[in-house]
Amino acid sequence: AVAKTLKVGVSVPSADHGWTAGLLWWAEKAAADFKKSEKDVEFYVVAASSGSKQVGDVEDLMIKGIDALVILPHNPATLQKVIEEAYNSGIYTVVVDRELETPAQNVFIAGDNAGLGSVSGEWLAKEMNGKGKVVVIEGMSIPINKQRVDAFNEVIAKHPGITILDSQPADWSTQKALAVMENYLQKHPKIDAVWCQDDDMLKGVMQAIKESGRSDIKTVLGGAGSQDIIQMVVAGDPVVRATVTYPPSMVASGIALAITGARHEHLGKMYHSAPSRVILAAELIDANNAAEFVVEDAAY
Amino acid sequence: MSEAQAILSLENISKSFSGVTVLQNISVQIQAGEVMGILGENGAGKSTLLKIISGIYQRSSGQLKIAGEVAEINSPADAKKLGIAMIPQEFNLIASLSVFENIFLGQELRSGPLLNKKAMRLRTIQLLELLETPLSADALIEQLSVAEKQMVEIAKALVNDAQILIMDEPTTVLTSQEVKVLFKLIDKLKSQGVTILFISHKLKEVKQLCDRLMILRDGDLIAVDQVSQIDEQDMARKMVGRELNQVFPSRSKVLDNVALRVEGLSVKNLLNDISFEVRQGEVLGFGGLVGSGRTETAEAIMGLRRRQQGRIYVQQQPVNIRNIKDAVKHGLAYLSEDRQGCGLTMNFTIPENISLISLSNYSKGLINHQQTREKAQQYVRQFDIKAASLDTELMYLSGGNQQKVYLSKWMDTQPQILILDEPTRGVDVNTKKEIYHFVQSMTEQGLAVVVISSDMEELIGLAHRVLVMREGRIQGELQQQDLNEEKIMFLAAGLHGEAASAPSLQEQH
Amino acid sequence: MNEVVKMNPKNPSIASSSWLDKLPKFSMSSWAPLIALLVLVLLSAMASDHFLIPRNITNVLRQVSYTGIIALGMTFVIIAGGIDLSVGSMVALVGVLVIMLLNYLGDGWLAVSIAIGAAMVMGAAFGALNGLLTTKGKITAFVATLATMSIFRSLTLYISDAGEMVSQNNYYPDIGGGYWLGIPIPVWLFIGLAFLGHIILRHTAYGRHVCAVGSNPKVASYSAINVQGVYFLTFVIVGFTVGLSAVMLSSRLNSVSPGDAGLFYELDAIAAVVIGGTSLAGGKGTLWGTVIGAIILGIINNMLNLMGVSPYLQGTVKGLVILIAVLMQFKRER
Amino acid sequence: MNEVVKMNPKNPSIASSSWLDKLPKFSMSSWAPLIALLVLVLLSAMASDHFLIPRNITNVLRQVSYTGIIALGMTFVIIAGGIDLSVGSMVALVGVLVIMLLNYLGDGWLAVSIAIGAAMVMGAAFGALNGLLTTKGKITAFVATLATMSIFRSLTLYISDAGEMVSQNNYYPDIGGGYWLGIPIPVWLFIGLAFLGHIILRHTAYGRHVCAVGSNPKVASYSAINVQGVYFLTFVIVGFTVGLSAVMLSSRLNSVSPGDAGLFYELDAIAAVVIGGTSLAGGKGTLWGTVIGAIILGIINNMLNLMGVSPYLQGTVKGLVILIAVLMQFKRER
Ligand SMILES: Nc1ncnc2c1ncn2[C@@H]1O[C@H](COP(=O)(O)OP(=O)(O)OP(=O)(O)O)[C@@H](O)[C@H]1O
Ligand SMILES: Nc1ncnc2c1ncn2[C@@H]1O[C@H](COP(=O)(O)OP(=O)(O)OP(=O)(O)O)[C@@H](O)[C@H]1O
Ligand SMILES: O[C@@H]1[C@@H](O)[C@H](O)OC[C@H]1O
Ligand SMILES: [Mg+2]
Ligand SMILES: [Mg+2]
Repeated sequence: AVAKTLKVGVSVPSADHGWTAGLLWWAEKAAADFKKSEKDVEFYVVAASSGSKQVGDVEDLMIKGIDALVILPHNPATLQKVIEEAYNSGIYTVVVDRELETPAQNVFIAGDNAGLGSVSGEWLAKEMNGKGKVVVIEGMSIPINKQRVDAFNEVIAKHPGITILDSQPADWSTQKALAVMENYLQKHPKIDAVWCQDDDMLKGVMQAIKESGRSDIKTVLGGAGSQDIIQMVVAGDPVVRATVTYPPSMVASGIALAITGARHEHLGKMYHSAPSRVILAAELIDANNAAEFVVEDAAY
Repeated sequence: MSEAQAILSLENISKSFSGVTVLQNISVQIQAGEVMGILGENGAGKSTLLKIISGIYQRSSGQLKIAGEVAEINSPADAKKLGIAMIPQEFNLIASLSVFENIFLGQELRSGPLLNKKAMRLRTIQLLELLETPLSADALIEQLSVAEKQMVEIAKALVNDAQILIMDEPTTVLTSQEVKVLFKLIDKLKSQGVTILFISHKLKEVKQLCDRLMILRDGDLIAVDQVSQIDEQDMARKMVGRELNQVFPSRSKVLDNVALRVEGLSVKNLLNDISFEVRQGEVLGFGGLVGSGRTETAEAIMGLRRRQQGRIYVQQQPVNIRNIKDAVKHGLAYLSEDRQGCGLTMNFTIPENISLISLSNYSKGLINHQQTREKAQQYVRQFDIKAASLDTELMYLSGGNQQKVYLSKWMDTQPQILILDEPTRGVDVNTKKEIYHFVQSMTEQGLAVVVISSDMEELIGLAHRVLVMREGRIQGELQQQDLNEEKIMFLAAGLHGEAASAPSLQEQH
Repeated sequence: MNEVVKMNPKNPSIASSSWLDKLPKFSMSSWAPLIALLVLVLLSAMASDHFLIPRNITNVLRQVSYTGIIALGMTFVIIAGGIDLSVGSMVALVGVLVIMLLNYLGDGWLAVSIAIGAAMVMGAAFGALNGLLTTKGKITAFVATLATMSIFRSLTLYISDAGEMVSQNNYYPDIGGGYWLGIPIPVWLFIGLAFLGHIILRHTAYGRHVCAVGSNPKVASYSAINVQGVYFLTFVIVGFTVGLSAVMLSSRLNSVSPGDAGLFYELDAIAAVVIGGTSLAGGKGTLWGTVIGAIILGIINNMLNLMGVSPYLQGTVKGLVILIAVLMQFKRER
Repeated sequence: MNEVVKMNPKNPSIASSSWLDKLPKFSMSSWAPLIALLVLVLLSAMASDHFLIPRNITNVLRQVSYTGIIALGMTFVIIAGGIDLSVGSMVALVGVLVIMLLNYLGDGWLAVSIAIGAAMVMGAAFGALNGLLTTKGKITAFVATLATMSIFRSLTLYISDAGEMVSQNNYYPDIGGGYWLGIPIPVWLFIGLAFLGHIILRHTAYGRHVCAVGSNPKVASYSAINVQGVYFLTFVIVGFTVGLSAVMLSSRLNSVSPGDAGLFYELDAIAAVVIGGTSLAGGKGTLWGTVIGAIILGIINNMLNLMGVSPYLQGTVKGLVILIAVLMQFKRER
C-alpha cells in the first residue's frame, strides 16, 4: 500500500507580540524543515487574531481533512469544544502551551510556567542577597501570567528582606512596559531590581532606565529567552545577566510529536511513541550557558 | 371681535437667542378661516414667530392660546396634536426617501404594526392631483427640482387636515402656474374654515390672497391691517419704516462689446443647442417653467456639468472651461439658486464665506484675516447685511441676509460676467430693490449680467432682453419693448400666438 | 464629488405609470453586494474542492452568524447616523454575566431559558446606556461607544478576575452548537433576525423614521419625529442583538474568555454593514445587504484558510477583497 | 440636537467695532478641552505626589507624542470629513522599512538623515494610497482605511518575517531618546508640528478649504475648490505625520516589533482629536484642541499607573474620563 499523505494543521495566535511572532516563525520553520526531511507530509499553518477566529480556523482545517492538529489555543476554554470535536473525530491532536480544562488531546507540550516564576524568583533573590526592592511588570491577564507571578511571589515571600514595590501588567508589549517602567521610576526613588517575565518587555524597561539616568537598579530579569537578550547575556551585560527559557520553539517540537504520534513511530530512542505530556524545563540562561541557546535568524 | 372667537391668539410673545431679542411682545388674535399675511424685512422675525407657533422654537415669554385654551407647544409633535401644520422656509425633506414617504413622514398610515404603503401612495396621488403637480409618488426627492420639492412640502402639510396652516414663503420657488394652483387651494381650505398664516415678500401676492396682514419690523409688531385698506406702497413703507420708491432702476446703456457668447451648448438629456450672447452693460433675462433647463445652462457654462457640445467665448476669445475654477479665472460668476445646498458654508462666519472663492487675493502664503474682515465689513455696509456680528456663523442669519452674503461672496471675485440664478429668492422688497440697483450699478461699470428668474416682474423690470427656455431649448427671445408676462408665458408653455388663453395671475383673483 | 452627475437618465418627475415603474428599483450599486458575493462563491468553488462541501458551507455560515447577528443591529445604528464600537466588549460582558447566571441557576433547560432571556435584557440595557450617552449626553456615538468599549471590557475582566468562565450547564452547549434540519441554530437565528429586521426597517413607521433621522435629523424633528427616541432605540436594538450573539457564542464554546471574547467584532460588524451597501453617512441601507456583507467576510476567511495562504499575507488578501467588493459599488458619497 | 441655540450672547449690531470684537471668540464649548485638562491636572497633582515632578511631566509628554503627532494629521482628515483607521499599521510598516533601510545604509548620521527623509516620503506615499482609494476609488474613508489597516499590518509581518527588527545604527536612538533643553525630542517635534499645523489650518487657503470641504463638499465645489484634491491631501498629511511618528517610536527603542508597533494607535489618535473638540462630522476643529486631547489621554494612563489602579479597572476609569471630558463640551451634534 502507498503511504497516505499526512496532513498536519497548525493553528496559532497571530503575531501580536514578540513571543507569538517567534511562535509563528518556528511553526513555519518546522513545516519547511519537515517538508524536506519527511516524505508525504503537508502543512497548513494558520494564525488567528482572536480565540473565536481560531475556532473558525480549526473548523476550516478539519474541512481540509487534516490528520493531525497542532494548536496553541488563544484561550483554552474558548477552544475547548472545537479541539474536542477534532480530537473526537480521530485527528491526532497536540495542544501547545496553554492547557485545556478537560483534556482532549493526544499530547500536551508546554513550558513550565510556575517554574519560570520560581526559577526567576530564586535567581533574583540570590543576586539581591535576600534583600532589596523589586518592581514587577506582568504579562497579559491570562492564566499563564498568574501561574508565573504566583510562583514568583511565593519564592520571594520566603525572603523577608525583599519587598515587591509594585506589580502592574504591560501585556508583554515593549511599548507598554516602557511606559509602566517610566512611571515606576517616578514613583519609587529606589529600586534594586526589576522582574518582567518577558524579554520583549525587558527592552522597554532598559530603555526607561537608560533615559532616566538612574544607577540604583542593579538587576533586570526578563524571561522566555529571546535571541536579543541571550546575545546581551553572552556579551556580558552588567544589568541583564540572565533570562529563563520559555521557548516558542515548543510549537516546532509539537509538530514533531504530531508526526511521530500520528504515524505511530517511536520517539527518538524511546520504546514508545509520543508521550502524552511534555513539559520543557524552565532553564536558567546565564553567562555560563548562554552561547548554547543562540539560534541564527530566529524571530524570538 | 372678542378674544374667545380667535382660533389662535398670541399674547406678548417674545423671543431672544442668548440675550439677543428677535421678537418683542407680539400680541395678535387670528380668526378661524382667515388668511393672515405676515410681512417684514429679512430678519424681522417672521420665521421665528411661526416657528414658535409650530413648536420648533420655544418662546422666551408670553403665551399662546388655541381656541381660547392656553397651549404649551414644545415640539413639532405638540403642534401637530393641536392641528397646526407648517411649511418651513428652508427645505425639510429627506432626499433619500420618495415623495410619498416624505409626505407621510412622521404621520405614516399603518395597518396593524406595518406600514400601509398602498394607502399612503393613493393618498399622495390624490394630493398631488389636487395640487395639479404631475409628480410620481415614488420619485425620490433628490431627483426633484426645487419647485417640485416645494409642492411636496405643501402636500405634506395638507395630509393632516390641519386647522392652522403655516406657510413660510411657499411661493418663492414656484412659477406662476404653480402659484395659481396653490392660491386656488388656499381659497378652498379657507372656505373649509382652515386658518392660514402666510409669509411672503411678494406684496402683490399678499394683497391678492390675504384677509389681514401683520407687519413686523426688527422684532416689533408695527401694524395689523385689513388688506383691503392698505396698498403695496403702504406695506413697503411700514416694513421698511420709510418711503420706498422706485424698485426697479433705469436700465444702463448696452455696449457693443460681447462679453459672453455661447454656441451650440448641449448637455446629455438636458440641454439642446443653446446659443446666445450677452453684451457688456446688458442684463439678459432667462425665463421659463420649472425644469426648463435654465439652471443646467448656467451650470454647463460654469463647468459644473459635463458639456457634450458647445463653445464658449469670453470677450470674443474662445475659452476652455473644464471646471468652475477655469470659469472664475475667465471672470465668470454664478450665484446658484440653492444657496444652502451649493452656496454657503453654514458653519463659516461672514468673512470666511465671502472670501472663500477669492481667498488667493487675501493670502500670500498666509491669509490676511484683517483684510478679509475689512472687506466683509464693506459688503455688510453696502448690502446692509443684518447679523449679530461679523463672526456670526451663517446658519444663524435669516434667509435674506444669507442671500446677501452669497452675493457678496461672488462679487468679491471681481467678475466680468455675472450669472444670477433666482437672485432675489426669499429677499424682502427693500433688499430686492438694493439688489436691483446693485445689478444696475454693475452694468453701468460694464459688467454683463445674466438673470435667471421665475419672477416675471423681475425679468420685465430688469432685463434688456429675455430668452425663454422650454424643455432644454431656447424657445424664443423677447426684446425689452415686447416684454410682458403673457408673452413670456406663451413661450414658456410652448404656445405660440394664443394670447387669449394665457394664464394670468391678475385674472385669477 | 466635484461634479453633479445625474445617475438616472429617466425623467423622474413625470408620472409615467408604465409597469417598469412598479418594479422595485435597483440600481447597479444596490445589486453590487450580491454580485460580489456570487463572484466570490464562484471563484472559491473553482479554487478549492472543499469549498462547496455542505459541512463547509454550514461552518462558514455559523462562523459569520456571531458577528452577522450583531451587524444586523449595527445596520440600524448606522442608518440612523450612529456607530457602535462597543459591541465586541459588550459580547464579552454579557457572555460572562450569562455564564455566571447559568452557573448560579444550576442545570436544566429552565436555567438556559432564563439565561437567554437575561442576555437579551442585559444586551438591551447596555445598549440603552450607549443610547443615553449619545442622546441625553449628546456625545458623538463614536466617542461614547469608544469609551464604553473600554469600560465594558474592563468590567468583564474585573468581574471574572480575568479567568475564563466555563458553564456547568449540560444543555447550554446545545443552543449554539446544535443543528435543526441540518443547519446550525445560530444560522437560523441569523436568518430569522435578518428577516425580522427587514420587516421593521422597510415596513414599519419606526424603520422609516430611522432612515429619516439618519438622513437629516433636523428635518425628522420638524416632521414631529422623536429624533432622540428613534436614535436611542437603535442602540437598544444593537444591544439586543449583541445579547443574542453572546448567547450563541458562549453556548457554542460553553465558555467565555473575558479578554478575548468578541475582540474586533465591532470592526467585522461594521465592515459587513458597509460591504452590504449601507452608507456610513446614514440615511439608507438594507439588511439583506448586511447579511451578504457578513457572508462575504466569512467566505474570505474560509478561503484564506482552505487555500493555505501564508498567515502573514492573509491580511493583505482580506483587505484587497474588501476594497474590491466596495469598489464594485461605485459609491458616490465619501 | 433639536434646537439651534446660539451660544454666544452678543450685541446684535454688527457695525459695533468695539475692542471686544477684536478678541478671538471662544465659546464655552471650545474652552472645554482646556478646562478638562486643567481639572485633570489639578486632580492628578492632588492624587499623586509624583505627578508634578518635571521628569514625570516630560515622560507623559513623550508618551503621548507618538500618537499625538499622528493625531495632528488625523485632525486634518477628520475636519475634511474623513477618518483614517490605518495609521497604527502604517506606523509599523514605515517603522520596519526604515530600520531595514537604516541597516542597509550602515552607521552614521547621514544614514539617519536619509532614513528620516525616507520615512516622511513613505508615510506620505501610503497616505496617498488611502487618498486615492477615497477620492478616485470613491470608497468611504472608514472602509478604505479599514482595508489598508489590514493590508499594511500584513505586509509588515511579511516583510519582517514577523521578527523584531533591530537597528544597527548607533546614532539612531539619539533621535527618539534624546533631549534638547531638557525636553525630549519627540515632544519638540509634537509641539512644532502642532504649531505648523495650526498655521496651515487657520492661516492658509488650504486650511480654509479643508474646513469648507468637510462642512459641505458641494458648496466647496461650487466655490471653485478642488474638493478631491483637498481631501486627498489630508490623507497625505496624516501619512506624513505617521512617518515622523514611526521614526520617533522606532528610534526610541532602536527597534520595531512588527506585530504590535502602533497597535490601537488609530483609536488613541481619533480619541485625542475628538476629546480636543473636533467634531467627527467634519467642518471644524482645532489643532491645539487635539494637543490637549492627546495630553488628557496621556495623563489618564499615567495616573492610572501612578495610583496603582487595578489593571482590570483601568479601562473603566479611562472610559469614564473620556466621557466626562467630552460631556463637558456640551456637544450639539451627534
Ligand atoms: N437659531 C437662531 N439663533 C440665533 N439667532 C437666530 C436664530 N434664528 C434666527 N435668528 C435671528 O433672528 C432674527 C430673525 O430671523 P427670522 O428667520 O425670523 O427672520 P425672517 O423675518 O424670517 O427673515 P427672512 O425674510 O429673511 O426669512 C434674525 O436676526 C436671525 O439672525
Ligand atoms: N440631479 C438631478 N437628478 C435628476 N434630475 C435632475 C437633477 N437636477 C435637475 N434635474 C432635472 O432636470 C430638469 C431641469 O431642472 P432645473 O430645476 O435645473 O431647471 P430650471 O430651468 O433651472 O428650473 P427652476 O425654475 O426650477 O430653476 C428638471 O426636470 C429636473 O427635475
Ligand atoms: O505570549 C506569551 C509570551 O509572551 C510569554 O512570554 O510566554 C507565554 C506566551 O503565551
Ligand atoms: Mg424667514
Ligand atoms: Mg433652476
